[in-house]
Amino acid sequence: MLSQIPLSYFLIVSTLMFFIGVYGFLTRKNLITILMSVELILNSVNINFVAFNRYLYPEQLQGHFFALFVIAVAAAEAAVAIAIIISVYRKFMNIDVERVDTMKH
Amino acid sequence: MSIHEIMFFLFAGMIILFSILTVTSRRILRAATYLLFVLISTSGIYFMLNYQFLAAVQLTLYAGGIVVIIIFSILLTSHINHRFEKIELKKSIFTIIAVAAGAILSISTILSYNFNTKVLVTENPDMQLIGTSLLSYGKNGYVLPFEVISILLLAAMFGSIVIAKKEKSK
Amino acid sequence: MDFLTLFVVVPVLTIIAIVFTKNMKQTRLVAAVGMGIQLLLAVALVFMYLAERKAGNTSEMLFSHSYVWFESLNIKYNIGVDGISVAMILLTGIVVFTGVFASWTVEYLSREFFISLIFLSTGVFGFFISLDLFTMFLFYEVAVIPMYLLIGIWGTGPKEYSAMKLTLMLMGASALLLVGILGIYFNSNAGGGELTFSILEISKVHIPMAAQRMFFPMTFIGFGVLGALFPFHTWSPDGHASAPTAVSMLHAGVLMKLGGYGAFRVAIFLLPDAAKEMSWFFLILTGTSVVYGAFGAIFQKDLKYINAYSSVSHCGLVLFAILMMNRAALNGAVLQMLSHGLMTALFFALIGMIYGRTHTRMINKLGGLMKVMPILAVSYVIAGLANLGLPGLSGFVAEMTIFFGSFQYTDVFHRVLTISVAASIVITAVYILRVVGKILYGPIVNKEFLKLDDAHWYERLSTGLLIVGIAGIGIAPLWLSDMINESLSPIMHQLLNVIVK
Amino acid sequence: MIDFSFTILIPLLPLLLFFVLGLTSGKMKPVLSGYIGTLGMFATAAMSYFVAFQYFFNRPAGAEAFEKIVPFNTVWLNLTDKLHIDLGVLLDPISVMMLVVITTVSLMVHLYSMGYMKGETGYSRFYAFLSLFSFSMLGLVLAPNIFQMYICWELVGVSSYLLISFYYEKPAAVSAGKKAFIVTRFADLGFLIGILILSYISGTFDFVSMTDPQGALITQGTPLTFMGLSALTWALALIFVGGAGKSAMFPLHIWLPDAMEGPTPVSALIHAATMVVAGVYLVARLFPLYYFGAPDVLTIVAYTGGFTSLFAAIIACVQTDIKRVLAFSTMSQIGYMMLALGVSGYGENHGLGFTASMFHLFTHAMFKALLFLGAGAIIHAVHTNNMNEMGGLRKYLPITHITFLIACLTISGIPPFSGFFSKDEILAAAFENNKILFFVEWAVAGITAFYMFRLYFNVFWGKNTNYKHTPHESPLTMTLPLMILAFASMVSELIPFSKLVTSDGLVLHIQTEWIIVIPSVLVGATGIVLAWLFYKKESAIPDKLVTTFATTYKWSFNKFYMDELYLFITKKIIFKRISQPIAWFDRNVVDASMNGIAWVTNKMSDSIKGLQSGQLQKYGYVFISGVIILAFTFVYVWFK
Amino acid sequence: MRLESFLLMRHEILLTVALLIILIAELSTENKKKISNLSVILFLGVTVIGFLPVPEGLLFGEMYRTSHLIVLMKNILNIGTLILFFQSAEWIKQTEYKNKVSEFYMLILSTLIGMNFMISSGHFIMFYIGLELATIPIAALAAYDRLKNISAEAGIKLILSSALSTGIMLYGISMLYGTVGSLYFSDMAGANLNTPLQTLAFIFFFAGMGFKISLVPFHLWTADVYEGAPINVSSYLSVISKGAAVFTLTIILYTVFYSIMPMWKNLLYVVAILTMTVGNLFALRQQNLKRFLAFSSVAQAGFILLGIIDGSGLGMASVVYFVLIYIFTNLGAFGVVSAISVASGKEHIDDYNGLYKTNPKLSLLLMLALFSLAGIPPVAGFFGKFFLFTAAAHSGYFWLVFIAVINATISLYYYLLVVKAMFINKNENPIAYFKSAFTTKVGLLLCVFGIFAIGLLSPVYEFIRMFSNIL
Repeated sequence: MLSQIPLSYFLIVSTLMFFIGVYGFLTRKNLITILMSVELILNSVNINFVAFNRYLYPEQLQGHFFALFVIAVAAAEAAVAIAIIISVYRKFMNIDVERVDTMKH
Repeated sequence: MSIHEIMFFLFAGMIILFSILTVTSRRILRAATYLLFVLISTSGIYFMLNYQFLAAVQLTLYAGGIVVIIIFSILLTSHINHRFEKIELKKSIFTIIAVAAGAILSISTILSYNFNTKVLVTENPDMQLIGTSLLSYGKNGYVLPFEVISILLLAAMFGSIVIAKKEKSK
Repeated sequence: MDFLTLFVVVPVLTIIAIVFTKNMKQTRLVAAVGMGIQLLLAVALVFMYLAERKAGNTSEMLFSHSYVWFESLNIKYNIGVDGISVAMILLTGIVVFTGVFASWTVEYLSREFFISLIFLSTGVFGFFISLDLFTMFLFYEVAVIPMYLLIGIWGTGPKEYSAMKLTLMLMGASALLLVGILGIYFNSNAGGGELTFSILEISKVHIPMAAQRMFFPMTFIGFGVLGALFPFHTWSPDGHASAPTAVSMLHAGVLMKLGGYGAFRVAIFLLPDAAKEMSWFFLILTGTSVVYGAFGAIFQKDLKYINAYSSVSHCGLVLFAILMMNRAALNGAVLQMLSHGLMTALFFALIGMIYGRTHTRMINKLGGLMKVMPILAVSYVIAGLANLGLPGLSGFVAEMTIFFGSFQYTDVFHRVLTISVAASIVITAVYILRVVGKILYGPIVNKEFLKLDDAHWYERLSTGLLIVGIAGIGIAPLWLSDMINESLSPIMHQLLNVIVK
Repeated sequence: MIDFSFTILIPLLPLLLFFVLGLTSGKMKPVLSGYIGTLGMFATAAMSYFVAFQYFFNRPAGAEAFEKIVPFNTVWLNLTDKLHIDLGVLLDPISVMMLVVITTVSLMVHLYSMGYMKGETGYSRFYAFLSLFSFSMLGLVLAPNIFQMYICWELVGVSSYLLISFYYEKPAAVSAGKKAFIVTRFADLGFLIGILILSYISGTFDFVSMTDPQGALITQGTPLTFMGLSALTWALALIFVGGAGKSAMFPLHIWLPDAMEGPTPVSALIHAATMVVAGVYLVARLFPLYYFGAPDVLTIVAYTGGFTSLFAAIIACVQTDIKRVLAFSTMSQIGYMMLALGVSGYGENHGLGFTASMFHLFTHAMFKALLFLGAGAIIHAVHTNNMNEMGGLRKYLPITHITFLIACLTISGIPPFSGFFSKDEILAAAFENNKILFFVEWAVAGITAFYMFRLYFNVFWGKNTNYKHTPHESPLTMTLPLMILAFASMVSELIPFSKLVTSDGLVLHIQTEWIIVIPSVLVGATGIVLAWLFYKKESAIPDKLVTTFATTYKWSFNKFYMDELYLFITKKIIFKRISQPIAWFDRNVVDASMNGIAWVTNKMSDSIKGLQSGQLQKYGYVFISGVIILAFTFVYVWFK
Repeated sequence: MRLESFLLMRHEILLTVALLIILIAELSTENKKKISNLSVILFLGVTVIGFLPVPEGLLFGEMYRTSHLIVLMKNILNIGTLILFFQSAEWIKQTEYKNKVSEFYMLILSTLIGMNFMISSGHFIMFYIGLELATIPIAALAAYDRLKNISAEAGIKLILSSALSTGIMLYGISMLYGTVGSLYFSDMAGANLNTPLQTLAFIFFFAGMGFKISLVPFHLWTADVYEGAPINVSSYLSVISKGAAVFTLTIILYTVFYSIMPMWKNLLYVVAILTMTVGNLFALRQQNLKRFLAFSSVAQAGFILLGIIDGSGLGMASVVYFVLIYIFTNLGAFGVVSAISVASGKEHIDDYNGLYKTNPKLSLLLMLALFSLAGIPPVAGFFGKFFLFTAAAHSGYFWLVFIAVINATISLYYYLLVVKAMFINKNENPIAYFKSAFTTKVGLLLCVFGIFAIGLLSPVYEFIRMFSNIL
């Protein structure tokens, strides 16, 4: 049964995933891989919403729908981000995040 | 160990494993592939929690859509065989410290909280329910966000166009 | 329109008129006319005030009006004057008017110069007529900020540095002040009424002691910085040294008085208990100011620095007297503000005129000016004598009133302080005579000086008016002193209550 | 008794003159301002004489003591609830006597200056200042309260300053004026503090009520003490400091010799006859208070006077500048007056010292003004102050010579000139009270005669020096005052001082004490004879003496290095050790700490600039760390 | 649900209609100038209609709520955007942007719609979507300038930072959902939120908002993005976007998190000090005016927190009032910088040396705006700041006020540096005189009007205060 798996397991998994995503965001050099890390973060959040919805408040579908909208927004965000990444690529001739630092201090 | 448990640990393990691989793999296309696996495993979790619709959306939109455009963009901007340089040790250690601290803090706080788990209703929500909720304008109806997100998508489209648009003849 | 508001309206109208002037001659004419009207208004106010008092009007503030401004916060445009503000307004009127003439020959961006100058004076006038802490604070800041431009654009020497230092230190002080004002405001309902910024209403409330202890130092130091309180006085020498003539005049003559007036009207009047309790500490500070400033002045080589330190000393005396908190000392403090205002303005005006001719303010490069420009030199001597407290000139009246007031305390602490402060008059004599001896007397050190001319008509007008003011107070102080004395009753009432408690 | 309220005009007329002359200075013909000033002074003098006559000799029948009359009084400034400063006029014997002295000498000086100052630049300025001085001095003596006295005290100080620095292009004159002002101002600080204390304990400034022997202040005293002495003692001692400063008592005397840099008529008026005796006048004015309230202070007064008179007399013996000799002589004579007050008692015949002091003040004013004006005439003729460059002038300047001789005899205490009588009374008073002081003064009388005749012989006798221009006698405007003053010196003993000016207003009976008279005349004569021996002709004795007493001579010649001491205190201590460090401290500590705040801010800004590295991931790192730290803080701290 | 009830959300509907009209126009005409004019006029209409009175109410089952205060906030944002449109009319005509005119307007309008929804949201989904709608198009706008490298850099920095912050925020929201069980604001306001997990969740949520408002330590993107983005976009970001986020944060704190006010007051206390200080310290050293204004806007955000921290109607009023003033002020400053940048391409402080000689009016306006930012009377900024401080003092945070005023003094220092450059510094080759276009002038004059009028005319504040009470 599902009840044999405590809710906290899901939360631990999602939290780990979240922080792995954060780790990726902070260490990956390639802008696209950073974007991928962001997707990890969003996914982990979605797991939270879904798990909470299922375990705690199954009468309504708030978490479920939130996850749904997060996915949609993530798609839009990814689209724009990729457009910008490509634009960066065109100007800097690479997409290494450490080299995109002409403005500082 | 029930089938649920096996499934859970399988998916959870895959998620963690492939997440780590996603953020550490030195080949970008592989990273994208690992991300795909993560997303698929996540949808597995959704299936397990009996939210088939969401799982399907996850598969199609996320795994199918987003990953595909990511891969496209990779192809546009990177050499497939390109291997990343290793991350500086210092950077990675500092990041790991911060991230681990965050994770420990979060998990310990979560575990300290007493969720009063209700009796699980495990059946898949009715497709019809999802549909009506999405178009309902009462309490627990989501027609407004549904509409607004269309504007968001429209705006995202303009945004992408603006960035990509070339000047007219000079 | 009530009478007092004219003091804000006239400068604003003058500014607007100046905007439409075409050249320097028109500009200065408009400025002179506007400020002349302002001076006449001030004189008229004095007479109206005295007439009203004579007619038996005994209310605390005369000509007062109150217009609701920000209703929900109980902020009012609340104006009114008592003898003290009337005196300060008259002082401001004189100094600003003479300031315009002292800057008669400003050619570089003259429109902007006069606009800034008059804008500054708007703030000062507004400050003196305000009876509401909010508007008071507002006008205070209005008066401070044009200083930056005036010094920065038309100044000399390290003007940017000085202007910045001056502005920042004064603004930093207003940080304390603002907190103090807000603190008073949020404790003004201690008597059960509603929160208010109105000075008169707050004065009837007994603000809790804990709050007084916290906010008295804030308001006092906040205003004190403008009054050159040691050790926050260092903006003053640099600022004065770099400022153009009229600005030095206004700043030392009037703006520094805002500090004294504010410390009196806000810090002491509204927070009397804490004032009593903490006065010892600030008395030491201000006493130090007086002696320290005087000693500091001895060693200076730049005329303006000498005067700036002298101002530190004299303004320190104002704050010192305010902290003594008895009728005579407070009276003396106000007199000293007037006296110092006039004589410092005169000093700076003269320094400006001398500088304009000789292009130096260094005392070792000047000498024998008495021969070349007797009118200026004589005026300088008069200013100097007023500064060192010669009877018959204003400084004496003020200083004596302060000393006698301060000496009313029977304990050794206050007496020793009073005597050490009184000793500063000797030091003052030393530096004044040193300067007079070096720059005015003696042989002419530079042949070029022989070509220089004496005061022009506009310079004579401005110095003459100031000298008349100085001598006027010095010779016939009674009406002024009585006018002030009468207005001290409310605050004495406050302070007496403290002793009873 | 007539209405005296017109007396207010006596000081006001010179004030008016001051404004008129001051404002028209440079526009009016100089000669005209001389005439106006002199005429004005004449009017003032006439009024004074009239007042004196009316006051002293037109008394209501049967009046015993001279009354203190306050014909005019008005509030000038309210200080505290009790204290208010009044301006007014107080007529009593000493103030009326002073009126006469001041106006007489002032008139003489005005007249004299018309010749002496002729052609000087700033002629009208000179008269303006003289008027200012006359106003202040008259206001001082007429003051009905101590505060008005203080006001005028300061004003005479500044007039003195202005007149000493009259030749403002001469650095020596400028620094002399400065010195005079600052030294006296320092003393005035004592005066001021004294007034503060006195007014606090008495609750009034008023002389009449303060000095009333039956008044509360004297009969009850004050319970306040400080450092073992009563507050009244402190107050009076401090007030005496003020008086000592003005009257050039040791050690506050150093300004007076330098003050001779001023024009000679000024020296005559201010630094010989009138202003310098203000200190004496002050003590005399408060005499009952001193006598009953603080006898200790009176002793100090006596010793200060005695010492100063000896000290100054010794110095005067070796000075070569004729004006300086006279200046030290003035100090010495004022010392006499102070001493007389110090040894005086109060009431009946005990008040001999008081009367003697006032009498000497009067006679001294006449003969010292005469001496100075005579010196002025000499200087006018030979264009030098140095008596070594003079000699044999009796042929060229007959009138000056005669009058000068009269003055010298007067000061030397040779009968029948007035100096003899006044000095004699002083010696008598000292003899009664204090034998040591008597002997000192007796010796000083001899020294006085010596140095005066040293001067006289050096200038008018001795060998003929070759003058560039033949010296010639001064014009009438100058010699007339000389003659008048000489006459006054000769006959002023005829004024019955013991009847008019006494400590309690009652008549004083004087007997001639031959035991004092004869030695004093003898010692004076000895001094003259010695001077005659030494200086009438070229003589080797003085040089021998100089070599014998080389050290004493040197110290004496250098005025016992008092100037150097002051210079050390002012330059080395105040300027270098106090003022300079304060100026340094202000710039480098106080100001620097304010600038330091700015510097620290800038440094901080600089040191955290690495935060804004431009690296997206570092931004993210900060973001995450920030969230985690905040979360940690609030989760763990907030819930503990 | 009746049709009239749509009137309640007329702001959003009108904006959407305007957006669609522009889209149609874009498709039907090539004349960019017409599109530009059309957009401005349309938006003018929208702004005016926005002021018509409407009742308060809830829509879509509490998904959307509106009140007079919210309408007021939206109107304030509209006014700001209108001024911005006036100011950008000249800029958008430049050749390099010629073919993207309609996109500029459409993107701005869509973000405005997002902000309106964000402010009006009654549910975290609406809030989230509004937030994203208010962010993503701006990232595109930041990367709008195809010719400049820094523009793309700004775009990528904005979108990735925002993605991270949104992710963190969503994590927080998810935890709140898990503990409360509903994402409706009204439900959450009624729940107990005082547990460690909820505190954690709240701080995660707050970080996301802090990102939008540029609070330290979530502000690091600000300067780079402002510098890199086209100037009018920076202007929009610093004023409208920040204003909307402030409004939203205030509303959410005052309603949803009302029960844990003591906690967030402490949080704001810390963050406010950090924000003011760090913002100022960075602003001190800036040479590029856009970057300079960026840090200044960070510091200003810190001041705004002083109003929020009060937690009562007074605080709300002071925040709304300040934002209103801030919009006029900062738009004034940005407007001048923009006009000069368009005319001469110069954005460096040293380039402004001697500007008063050649362009006195612009210099004066910039000076006024800077003084208003510094809080110098009689311009409006003084009143805004004073009321913020009053609000903080109302809650007894006197030392916070003290620190804030000290910071205001530091800020005065660097504002004066610019004033000094324009008025005092000498320059051989100052920026040449140029005539501004009519629209720019209108945009700037509106700012001048606002800078003077809003402070001195107390009814403005009283009006805001009246509505702030009924929160």
